[in-house]
Amino acid sequence: MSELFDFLVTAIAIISLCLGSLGVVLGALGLIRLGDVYQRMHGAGIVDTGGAGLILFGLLLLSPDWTVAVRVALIGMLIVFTSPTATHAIARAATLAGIEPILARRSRKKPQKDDA
Amino acid sequence: MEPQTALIVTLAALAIGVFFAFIRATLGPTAFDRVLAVNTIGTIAVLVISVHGFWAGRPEFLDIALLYALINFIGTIAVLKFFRFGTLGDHPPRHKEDA
Amino acid sequence: MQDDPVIRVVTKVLTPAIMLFALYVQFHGDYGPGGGFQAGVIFASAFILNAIVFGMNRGRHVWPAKFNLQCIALGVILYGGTGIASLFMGGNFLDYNVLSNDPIAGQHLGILLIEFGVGLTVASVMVGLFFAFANRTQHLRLLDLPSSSDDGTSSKDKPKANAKPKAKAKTNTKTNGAKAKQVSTAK
Amino acid sequence: MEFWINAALAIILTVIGIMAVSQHRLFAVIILSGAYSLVAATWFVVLDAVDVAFTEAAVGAGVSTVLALGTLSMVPGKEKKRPVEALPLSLAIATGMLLLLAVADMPQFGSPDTPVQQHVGPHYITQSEKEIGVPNIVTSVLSSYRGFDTFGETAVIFTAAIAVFLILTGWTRKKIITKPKSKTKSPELDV
Repeated sequence: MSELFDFLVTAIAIISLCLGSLGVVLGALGLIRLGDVYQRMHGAGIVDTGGAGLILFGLLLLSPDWTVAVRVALIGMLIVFTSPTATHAIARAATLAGIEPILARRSRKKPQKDDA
Repeated sequence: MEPQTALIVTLAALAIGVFFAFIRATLGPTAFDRVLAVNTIGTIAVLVISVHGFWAGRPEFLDIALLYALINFIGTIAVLKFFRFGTLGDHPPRHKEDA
Repeated sequence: MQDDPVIRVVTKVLTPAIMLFALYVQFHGDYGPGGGFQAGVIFASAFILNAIVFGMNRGRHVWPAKFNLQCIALGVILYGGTGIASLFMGGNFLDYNVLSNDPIAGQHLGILLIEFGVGLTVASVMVGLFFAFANRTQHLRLLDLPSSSDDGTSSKDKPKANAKPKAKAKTNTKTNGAKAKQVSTAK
Repeated sequence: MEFWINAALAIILTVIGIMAVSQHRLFAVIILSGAYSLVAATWFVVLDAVDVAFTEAAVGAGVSTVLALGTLSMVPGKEKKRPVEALPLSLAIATGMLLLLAVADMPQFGSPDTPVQQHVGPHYITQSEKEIGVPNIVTSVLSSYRGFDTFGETAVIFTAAIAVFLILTGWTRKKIITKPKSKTKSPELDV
């Protein structure tokens, strides 16, 4: 019974590791292809939550004893705390520096430069 | 598909992630793209150290990963404060060039 | 940075966690990586983060200048004191075997004390250095000294968009306006 | 596999170093030095030197970047252009050549039969558990076998800090504050 349990745990860990690495690659790709600072933050967000979250969850399942698991959980908690705050700080600094987000083109005319 | 190969696959994916983020860091038109890219490189560095620790069977590396996640946050906040106020202190900088 | 509520709240939550991590690194030095020096730097980074986010005066209020200098000396005194204590107990300088009844316990106690001394010194040095550097502008203002090249007036009319290369993206025309306003108000 | 990781990190390290040297905007130089410390810390992790990686990450990437940023507001943003004089350049290249010559006959990296490994090292490694009982040999050597030396290092950090404060906070300058500007007590010791 416990042998099956171990197999299941490693299987889930491997799946979450692969999904996490996929998340990191997609997030980093989003960082490149998206058009504006504010859109690229979505890419950075995917790397932080999707990529880091799943990879650390996989490591959590693979960790041999509880001391290692506690450290992995601490890293995950710290990333959950700091990364969104850093991205928020960047967004705030960008808006205060006056960088305009590219709004939806289709719904209304882009605001002319002179009346911006 | 044992854990070791999954860890190596993750390391490879993280390397690709660092490469993409590095491209954005060099290309980024505004300075905030660069700060965002460097922040993402920091997070991926944390993941690289953790996964390498697990792959090499040495769990002490997790302390370094935890420390680096911390340093990454403090560095980003310091850079952003420097961008906005030109100085880390309270008063505007004496030297006005392109602070 | 002080006016941004999100960063203030997260810093308030994070600072105790950073200090706890620093103490963990300090006393974990016997079994894993870490020790006095690294713990001191992490402890100092908690104060530096606090000073950056909440402003220099609040930061200086948390760890006053006088106490900061005393802590630098205190760390070295703690280290030397342990050595002198082992002298009094019959061993030679900095020989921890005599510090308590059996040698191994003496060694543990001795290493714990001097690592704490090193951590205290390094933490207060780093915090002192940060305040000495970042507070320079305020200090010069009080001493009313012209800083090295006080040509504030000449560069007022051509503020740069940002420190990075001069790629003039189309959104940056607005940045110049905003930057100019910001520079003048900050003066 | 290990060799390729080391080679890749070495190349990245040199590239960042060259970029940092050729850069003239001081802000970019500070960020590049932070990146340099990150890559060096990662390399120490790969080389299994855990304590050194810890210190490098904490000091190199963390505190020194913030301290340098703290000073950047006092200096102009760009490094002044200085012509490259012939004499210092040739001296630097000569010393570089000498060092490369010396590196040639150093023992192979990490080979056990060098005099350094034979002299005191084995005693520490074998006796450390019995004599000091601290599992982490690095800490036991650093603070117990070599305690007096670490005491010297702490004293060095102490004197360096006092020197910086003496210079920066103007204890040496004659007092210029005639009437206190702000209502609060004029901080005669504004560290």
